[in-house]
Formats: sequence, structure tokens, C-alpha cells
Amino acid sequence: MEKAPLLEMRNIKKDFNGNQVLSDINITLREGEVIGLCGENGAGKSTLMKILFGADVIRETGGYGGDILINNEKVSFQSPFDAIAAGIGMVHQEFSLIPGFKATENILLNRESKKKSILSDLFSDRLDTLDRNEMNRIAQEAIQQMGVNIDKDMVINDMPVGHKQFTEIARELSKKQLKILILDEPTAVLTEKEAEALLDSIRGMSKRGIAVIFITHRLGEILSVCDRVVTMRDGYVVNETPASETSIPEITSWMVGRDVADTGSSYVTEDIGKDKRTILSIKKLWVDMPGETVRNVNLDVREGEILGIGGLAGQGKLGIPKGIMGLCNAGGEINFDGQDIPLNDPRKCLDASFAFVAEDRRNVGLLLDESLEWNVSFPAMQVQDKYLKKYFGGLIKWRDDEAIKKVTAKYIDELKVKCTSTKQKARELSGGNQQKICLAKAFALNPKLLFVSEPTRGIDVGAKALVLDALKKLNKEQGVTIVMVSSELEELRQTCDRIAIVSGGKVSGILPAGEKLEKFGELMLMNC
Amino acid sequence: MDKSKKRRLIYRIAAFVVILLIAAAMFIIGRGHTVYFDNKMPENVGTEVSVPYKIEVIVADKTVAKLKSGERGMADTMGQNFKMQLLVTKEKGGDAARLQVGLKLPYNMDGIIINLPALLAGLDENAYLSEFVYVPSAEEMKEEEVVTDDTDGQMNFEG
Amino acid sequence: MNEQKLTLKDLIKSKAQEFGLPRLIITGFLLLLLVLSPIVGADLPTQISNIINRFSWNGILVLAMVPMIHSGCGLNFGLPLGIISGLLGATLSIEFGFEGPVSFIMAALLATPFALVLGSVYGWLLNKIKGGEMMIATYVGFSSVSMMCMMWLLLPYHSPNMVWGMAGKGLRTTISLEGYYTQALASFLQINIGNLTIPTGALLFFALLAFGMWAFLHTKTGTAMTAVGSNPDFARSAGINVDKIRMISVVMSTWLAAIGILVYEQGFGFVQLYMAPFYMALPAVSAILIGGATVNKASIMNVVIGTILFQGIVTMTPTVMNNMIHLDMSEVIRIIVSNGMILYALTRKTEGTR
Amino acid sequence: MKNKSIGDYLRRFSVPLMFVIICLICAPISGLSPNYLINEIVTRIGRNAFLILSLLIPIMAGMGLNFSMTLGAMAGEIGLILVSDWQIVGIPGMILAMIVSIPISTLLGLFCGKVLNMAKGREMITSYIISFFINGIYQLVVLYLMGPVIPIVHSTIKLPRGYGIRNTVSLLSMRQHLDNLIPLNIMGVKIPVATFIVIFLLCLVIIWFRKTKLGQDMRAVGQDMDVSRDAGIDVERTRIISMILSTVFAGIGMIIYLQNMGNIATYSSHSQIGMFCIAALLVGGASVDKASIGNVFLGIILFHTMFIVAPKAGTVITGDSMIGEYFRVFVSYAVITVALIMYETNKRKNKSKAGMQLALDQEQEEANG
Repeated sequence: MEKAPLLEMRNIKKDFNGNQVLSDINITLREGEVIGLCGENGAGKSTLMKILFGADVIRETGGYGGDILINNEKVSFQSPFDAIAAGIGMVHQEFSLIPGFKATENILLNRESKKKSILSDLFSDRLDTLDRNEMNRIAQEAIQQMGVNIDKDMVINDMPVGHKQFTEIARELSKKQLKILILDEPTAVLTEKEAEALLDSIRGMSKRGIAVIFITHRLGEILSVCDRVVTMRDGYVVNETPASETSIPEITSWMVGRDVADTGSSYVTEDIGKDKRTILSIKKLWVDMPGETVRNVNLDVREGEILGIGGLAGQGKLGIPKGIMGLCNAGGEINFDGQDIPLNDPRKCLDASFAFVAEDRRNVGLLLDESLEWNVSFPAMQVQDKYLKKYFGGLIKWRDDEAIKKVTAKYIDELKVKCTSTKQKARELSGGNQQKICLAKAFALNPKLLFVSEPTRGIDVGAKALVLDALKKLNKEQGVTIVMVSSELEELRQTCDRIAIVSGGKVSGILPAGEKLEKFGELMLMNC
Repeated sequence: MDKSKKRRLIYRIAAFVVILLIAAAMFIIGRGHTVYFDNKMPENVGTEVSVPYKIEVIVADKTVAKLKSGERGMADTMGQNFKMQLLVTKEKGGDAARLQVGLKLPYNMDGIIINLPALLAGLDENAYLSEFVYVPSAEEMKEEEVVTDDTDGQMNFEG
Repeated sequence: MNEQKLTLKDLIKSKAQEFGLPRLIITGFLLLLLVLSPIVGADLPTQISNIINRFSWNGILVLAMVPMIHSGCGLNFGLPLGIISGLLGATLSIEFGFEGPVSFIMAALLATPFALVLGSVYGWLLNKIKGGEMMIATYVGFSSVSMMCMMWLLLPYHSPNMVWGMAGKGLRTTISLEGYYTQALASFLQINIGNLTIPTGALLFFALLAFGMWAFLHTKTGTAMTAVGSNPDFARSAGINVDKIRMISVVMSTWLAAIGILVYEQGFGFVQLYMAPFYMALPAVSAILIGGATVNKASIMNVVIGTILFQGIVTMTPTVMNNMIHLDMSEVIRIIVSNGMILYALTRKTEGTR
Repeated sequence: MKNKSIGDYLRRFSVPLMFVIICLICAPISGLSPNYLINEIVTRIGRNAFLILSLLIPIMAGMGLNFSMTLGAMAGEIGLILVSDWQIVGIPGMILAMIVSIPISTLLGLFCGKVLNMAKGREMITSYIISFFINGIYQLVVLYLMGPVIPIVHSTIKLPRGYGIRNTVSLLSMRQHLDNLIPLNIMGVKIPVATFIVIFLLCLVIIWFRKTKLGQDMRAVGQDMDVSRDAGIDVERTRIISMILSTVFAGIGMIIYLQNMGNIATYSSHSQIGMFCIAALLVGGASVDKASIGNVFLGIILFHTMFIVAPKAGTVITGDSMIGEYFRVFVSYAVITVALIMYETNKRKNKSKAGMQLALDQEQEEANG
């Protein structure tokens, strides 16, 4: 009989406020096994890993269903610290390192080797002195185990990004009890050479009996290092195959593939707008948006169309509107309707009748502590002098609260915003209604060109439909050109005429919305 | 685990006791007194003693007072064991006699008057030792105004 | 019936919460003082006119806090900078020989360019160090006061009413405004009823400026200022030049402080130089906080209520306490209350610096 | 790379350099003899070093300049007032005052730490206001409670009205007792050997402390609270401990300071001390987030040289003694202001620098590709 698996996840379920994000996940993991976990963003990979790692957010949102067994024993982690104690290590996408510390100090953060000192008996063992030699030894050992050479005495700040990543991995390896290592997109920040070294090191770990869960969008890496590939989509495990028996196109199709039958909607299947003139042309755009860097994007937007921009998270799709609208540092050329638009100046964009609904409602999108009236009317008032009464030949521009109230009420009515009054604070609304207010704010500007980023993120189904319909209506009735950025491909396909896919900060291709899913999948993973 | 906690508690109590002991010791050895020396006829003693012509008081190798008859001198001292050397010149022009005197000072008196003639005459403590009661001068009794602005002192440094 | 009562109770509760516990205590304390004062034998009308008077002196200095709070620059601990502009205006007006109420107008006019220039520099600096405004504002205030201490000695003032008699140069620490603009505003339409004196002119002047501030906040630029304070990223995405708006707010605050100190002087009757500007910032800051403002929200009502409460406590405690227990703890109470209030505002989580 | 680091060094040491220049210009003008100057500076090192060293720990824990070190100073003063009323004199008096001050400092430090934990991100302004707030409490205690509640016997200390402490309390009974415990005189320069030994011991403690687990935790918390918390360090507790330590050391430092001065200005000694020590530390080349023992001593030497020399030089130049007085006050405040501004702009610069680097990389890639 075979030994019991190291880790077994049985029927894992999870919902956030009734929104099912994981259903019936069954995964087993044996000692020394490497499995690749792939899937689009929102497929549920990170939620699953959070459950496994005992993240606080899972408990705060009502826990999960199903069982996790380690060595055939049921476990229930109350915090990441429990998970660590049970031998699970996780390397996050964001670095969790102290910038001014040396690699050694970071590897052994809060697990330093100590020598007793005279005062530790009197106060607490925190007054033990650090045993630097021992620490160096352990760190060196962990680095050697990893198989990638990094300088243990180098301060994190001075390190190249890749070495920071390796420091994190070494930290996990230095934990004696480590049995399972979760790597969440570790190669995203690495150079090709470093990524190769990392893969070697994963193979080494596996030989020593450490099981690895490897999450990445680079499917080639998965095939080269993993024993098995697990593909997730919409909260289900859709496929589980030995890596030797599959190929990149196959995985891609599992990742994006949907049963076309269940959506009754019609797609724009052909490139119908070839004859329309280009209204916005983007040339050589680069945008410095942390986590969403854009490199050398060339893109033409046609008058009156809805252009979708899709792609995986972190590939740069969000950076495009942010850069154009001047909210992130950017360079390149933007031409709108024959007119050059300078970058890095939001006002110029707004003057050219652009409008933008940002993806982070709470930070950029709304004045959370002000009334809905202010939120809706503010940009239009400031940019286009609307809702103002002018006295003394325009010397005094008095806020016209009546007009503001009227327009707010109008949009609240049109977009079916649920609120107590136009004076309610934006903070008090639900996510969906906040999003509607963001739209109203943009509509009030009467834009010629509207950028919308992730319009349906974090809102419920009813609101989703309403928001998308409102966009379509605006496009149809007023002829407003819309550029919509979303990570939900299906939503883009239903709404847009054409979809540009961004991958690795570049546009990897533009397809009509009704094109086969596999094609989109290929484009998405092209430059990752 | 419990054992180390217990040990820590014991250590802490011990440290606390040590600190208390140090504090107590400071109270005893650090008590300051001002000792006044009178070279004059003691009052209310009943007996007559001879008042020397001059007494030189030496405390800790320093001459703190040279007292002719009827004069008073003073010295600050720490602790209750008070040692002094007296150079007593009985008559003018006569030779000085050196005398070692060790006294136990009462703890609760700030100022202590020692009547040297009475001491020299070997009278008992009540006769030569009395408390000096400090009477503040009128100047000191004048009400002083306390300035307590919260930003006071931010600007005038006398460092 | 029962249900209605409950809602009423809830309403009161929520109102009280909105008002804030410390504020409630302070208001209660002031009311207690007012009730006690006739009992312990202090003359109530005198007390009330004292409070009104002090209000008229200090109101504008507190008002000066409003623009910077609105634009998200936090509490203006750099108020001394504006006060210095006012002092420059006052001394120059006297130096140039203006007399009577005219000297007040001239002082205000002369102070304005200084306030604009200093305010601009100050605003430029604060734009460089977003996020650390309050600490740096404090020290900008301190540095400028100590800088001016040297200047008061060095600048070539000659008016015999201002310079040290013996040396013939260097300004005195206090300059009497007798013959200049003492009570220039207060005596305008002054109302006297028994022991009750109301400095109508000064109150009107405050009302005028407060109305101006209120009106400004209702204009396009004023709206932008509030938005910048509420969420600078939002404002930027709406095409607002955040730095410019902040600059405007700082200049406004500095100018109001300059005018504020002139009004204070006309009530007090003296110009205080050297260290005096030092002591003005903290009371103004705590007054507006007592009035219900927070680190990034303030209204004209906060100014009025805060100044009355703060000045009420400052003027009432000494008399009442002295009469009651012959113990003047007012100074200590003032220090604890005013700084405690600032501390309370700084530690409230809800309005963290963004 | 090399060039940049030289520029960085110049930047980092711009404040000390400026002070060296001021001192070099003013010293000859002031006409003070070198012997006098050296004597004064040695005295001031003994007087202030302990206090300034107490600032290092909160800087290590990322809480910035501890403006509320005055809390410790107040605790020290209360200890000294009580001890002088008990008539405990000399070194024993100092030791007893320290023992009395420690629990008070601890309580105040705890309060301060808790409040600062509620005001993360604006520790400095908050600690500054705390010092004012506690000053009010201190006055309440010293001015009203001492006498009726806390027994004070001696009329030399108590106000004639029967409660409260006089404006100045004489410490003649312990004046410079520590300084003169081990007398040493080198070429006319009086060296307070015992005080130096105490300061040296504190330096050793601080160096040792940096090597402890707690010290390591503090450095971690100071650099990144979130990462530290994720690693399981109790961030809040660590910050509170750093405040307590700083306050306790400040209390002891204040006692050493006052034994040298020989009297307590009951209502103002502490409020000036905070700003003083901070200015000196900054002059020594420390910044809001980085300070070393070397900064402390360099700072005292430069700052106090300026302090002694400037008024004299001012008098010589302008003929007015007040100018120099104001000048040194101005310089002290200006130094703190400049240091704070540099700290804040550097913080922003680091952020934008990261962005610029990314943009540059892209452009290069663009050029290559």
C-alpha cells in the first residue's frame, strides 16, 4: 500500500458573502512532489492558497468548508503561524523583507539564534543576545540548500529584485519543519537566468522530499519542473494531468475554455469597424504604474467603438488608462482627434473630453467623506464650469447646490443607485452603488472618450449587468467611444467590439470580441 | 516553561528587593545634616564650663571653622556618624590641643547645634546637642510668582 | 410610543457621539462655571462681556486654521509666521506715522504683502514635504519667531513710541497702541448695558471675515480645496492642481493670521513682539479642535463654538476658582485641556493622514 | 556610483559641516580662550551626553525624534525635589532620586508609547504635544499636590503659601558631586571622570542592546512594521518598550544634568531640555531615522561650541548682547527645521527615484527592442 499523501485537501469550499469562489476542490500532494497550479486571475488559486496558509482574511469572512489533512491528520489553522508550525511555507508575490537588513537577518527574522544573557532571566528572553555566527551558519545552509548563490551579508536594499525573491525562498527553507512550499508567481520578477536557477532549485527541493506548489502564468516553467498540472477555472479544478502528458495549448484551453452553450448572449464576431476613423492613437506609451508596468504600447481606438483591454493581472492593462490620464508617470505620444495630448497632466485630458473611471474606487474614484452630490458633480464643475453661478462677470464662481442636486438625482435615478438621499456620504454606499456613482461622475462630464477600468470588480451580479448596460447605452445613444479594461474576459466579450490583450506590458494582439477563447488565451500568455 | 517563568519571577522579586535595599541604604547613608558649632557658654545646663579662647574645627581634613569665644561655625555632613578634629586653644598664645571627636547625630534633625565647650566638658548629649530650627528670612517668605506657561522655556536656554 | 422614545434616545446618543465626549465635558464644565459664577459672587455680566471680548480678539486667529485644515495640510502650527507678517504691518504702520483707526487699516494693508510672500514660501515648503506638515510647520514657526527676534533689534525703526528709550534703537517688547488703533474696531457701535460691554465692531469684522471664508468655501476654488483635503488623489484625477490649491490655502491661512493678530492687538491695546507670537499657535489650534474640528475637517461653526468654549474656560476658571477655593488652577487646567484636546485629535484613527 | 556616494556623504554631513564653519568663524571673533572653551565643552559633554543618548533608542525603533523625552526629565526632577526635601545628599541622594524617578518614567513612557501607537505615522508631532500635555500634569502635581498631598517639609523648597514648589530648588548638597567624585585635571581642564564613566557605561549598554533580540526587533519594527508583524514580532509592545527605555534613561540623564547645574528651575528646566538635546543630536549628523553614538558626541561638541561662542561673537560684531542670544536660539530651531525637511524630502525622493529607475529601464528596453 502506498504511503498516505503529505497533504490532502478535500471538498474545499469558500464563499465571500454568498459569492461562491471555490467549489469542491480536491487536491493531494505527496512528499517531494511538485505540482503546478494554473488558472486565470480570479480562478481561485490565491484564495485556495490563503485557506491552506491559514490567512486571517479567510477566518474573518466566515471560514471555509471541507477538510485539510496533513499526514492524514485533520488540521485547522487559526493563523499563518499555525500553518508555518505545521510545515507549510509560502513565498508571496509581494516581498516581506526588512529593507535595511542583511539577507541573513531577513532569513532568520524573528527566528534568530540567541545566546542567554545575564538580564534575560530578569526581564525576558528578548534580552538574549544574537548569535551571529550561528545565524550566518543557518543562513548559509539555507542558501546552499536552495542552490542559488546569494550574498548573505548583502543588505536587501542593495539587492537586485531576483535576489530578494531568493532571500524569501531561503527564509522558508531555513525552517526546519518545512514540508510544503507554496511559491506564488515567483518567477514574475526574475530574469530568465534567475528563473532557470529557481527551477533547478525547485527540483533540488523536491529531491530532498519537500513538496512544492508552484503557481505561475509561465506555462513552460510548469511543464519543465512539475510532476502534475492542476488547472483551475471559476473556482473549480477543471483538470489534473501529469505534466508529461500535456502541452501549453492544452493547458491554455483549459484555463480559458468555457461551455459556450450556457451563455445566451451574442458576440461581435467580426471586425466590423474597419472603416471607422481612428479617434485616439497611442504610440510608444510607457507607464510606470507599480505592479502594472506598461512598455511600448501602440494602440488605435476607433470612433464610436467599445474597445476592450484584457489580460492577466500584473501585465499592464490597468496602466494604460492610468498613464494616458496622467495619473501615473508616463511617456510616449497620444493623439486624439488630430490633437496631441500631453502626458502627465490630468487636466489636459479632461479638457480634451476624456473621462476615466478608475479601478480603485476608494482611493482615486471617490470622495468617501463627502456627499454623493459632490462626488457626481465635482469633476464636471472643476473642468467644465458646470453647476456654477457666476457673479461679477465670472469673477465669483458660486457653487450652484440646486443644479448639483438635480443632476445627482438624475443619475441616481438613471443608474438605480440605492441611497437614502443625494446628501448621503459616499462611504456609506455598497461597492456596486459606489461604482455607479463613479460612472455618474464620468457621465456628468459628457465625455467623448471614456476609459473604464475594472467596472465590475467587487460588485454583485445585478449591479454588474446594470453597469455594463449603462456603458453600452452610453455608447449607442451618445456615440461615446469607450475603452474598457477588465480582467474578466467573458464580460469584455459580451460588451466590446474588439478586445486588445495586454501581456508583459505590451499589446500582444487585437481580436474581435467573438473570437475563439483559445486565441485569447494564447495572447494572454504570450509575453508572460 | 513554567519553571523558567517561576525563576524569572524569583529573579524579579530579588531585583526589586535589592533596589529597595539600595534605596533604604541611601536613606541612611545619604542623610544630610548641617552641623553648627558653638564656642560659647551652654545655656540651661546648670553647670558652668570653661569656654576656650579658640577652637579650630576640622572635618574630613578641611578646616571648616575657626571659632573664637562666642562664635558659631557650620559644616554640611552626610550620614549619622560625624567625625571631627578639634584644635582647642585654651588661652590666647597657648598651645593647641588636638582632639578626635566622634558623634552619633540624630537622624531626624536637619540642623544640629553642637556646643563645643559642653562637649569638651564631657556633659551628656542633652547638654551639648540641640536642634537648630531654620527660620526663613522675610525675603524668603515673600510670595513668589510662579510662571507656568506651557511654552515657557522654549526660547531661553541657559545650558 | 416606546419605539419613538428609543429613537429619540438613539438620536441624542448619536448626536452626543458626533459632538464627542471631550467636547461634551468641556461644554459641561463651562456651563458649570457659568452657573457657579453668580453663586460664588462673580458678576455674571462682566464675565460674559469678558468672554465676548476675548472671542472678538481671538476669533480670527482661530479662523485662520480653517483653510489649511480644509486643504489637508493639517493643523497650522506655523501660525506664528502669519502673526509675524501682522506684526511687521503693525510696526511699519506706526513707524510711518499713521494714527488712530487709520493706522489699523494701514497696518492691515502693509501686513498683506508680507503675509502673501511669507505664505507663498511657507506653502511651497509644505508642498515639498506632504505628509509631515504639522511637525515642520511647528518648527518653521519657531525658527521664524527666533529669526524675527534678531530682526526686531536690527531693523532700522526710529519711532520713539516703539524703540527702547535709552539705546534709541531696537523695538521694545511691548508697544502701547494708545493713540494708534487700540479699540479701533471694538469701539465702533459699542453697546454698553450695565456691566455688559459688546464690542460690536470687532464682532462685525469677525463676522465679515467668517462670512468671506464661508462664501469662499462655496465657490469653485473653495470646493476644490475641500476635495483636495478630503482625497488628494481624487482631486488630481479630476484635473485639480493639488499643489496650487494647497498653496492658496496656506497663503490664506497666513494672511488671516496676520489680520487676526492686528485684531487681537486692537482689543488688547498692545503690540507684543519677540517671543509673543510663540504663544499664539497652540491656543488657536486647540480652540478649533474643541469646537469640533478634526485634523482634516473644520467649519465656521467649529471656529465660533471652539473660540467661545476655549476663551470661556480661560476667562472663567480663574475668577470662579479664586472666588471659590482661593486657588488659581486656571493656567494648569488650560494647559491640560488644550493640549489634551490636540492629543485627542491626533490619535483618532478615523482621520489618519491619507 | 562612486560619485553619488560622495554626494550622499556631503548631504549627510552638511549640517555638521555648516556648524564647523560657524564655529570656526565665531570662535576667534568671540575672543574666548581655548582653555576656557575646552573646559566648557568638557563640562557640557558630561552634562548632556546621557540625556542625548536616551534619544537613540526610539530612533532605532522608527519612532523618530523623541520630543517627549521631557517626560523623563520631569520624572527626574520630581525625584530630585523629593530627595532634596528628604535631605538625602550627595551621591546617595542622586541614586535615590534615580530610584524614585524610574517608576514614574516607566509609567509616563508607557502612556506615551500607548498614545504613539494610536498615532502611527505622526509620532513626532504627537510626542511633541504629549510633552506639553504631561507638562500640564506635572505642574498640577508640583504646583498643587506637593504640599497637601505629597508631603514637602522644607520651606526652602515649598512656596510660602503652603503648597507647591518654588521656582528654583537648590541642589547645592549634590552639586557636581558626581563630577568631582574622581577628580582629574589635565592642563587646566577639569574632567568629570565619574560622569564620563557613567556615560561610557550607557554607551556600552546601548551597543549591547543593539545586539540583543529586542534590539534587533526594534530595528525591524523601525524599518517596516507590517513585515515585522507578519514575522510574528509584537510591534506595539516593542514600540512601547522603546519609549519606556528612552524615558527612563532621560530621567536618569536629567538627574546627572541637574547635579552639574546645581539647581532645578522647577517649571522650565525640562521644557528646554528636549529641544536642546534634539538639536544637538541633529547637529551631530543624525537624522530622523538614523543616529549613532558618534553623532551624539560630535553633536554636543559642535552645538555647544556654537552655543558658547555665538553670543560673544554676536556682541562683538553688533555691539548688542541679545543678538547673539537670539542667534543661537534661531540656529537651534533652524537646524531642527532643516533636518526635518531633509528627512521628509528624502522620503519622497526615494519614492520618485524608484519610479524614475523603472521608466529608464523601459526606455532602454524600448531602445534595445
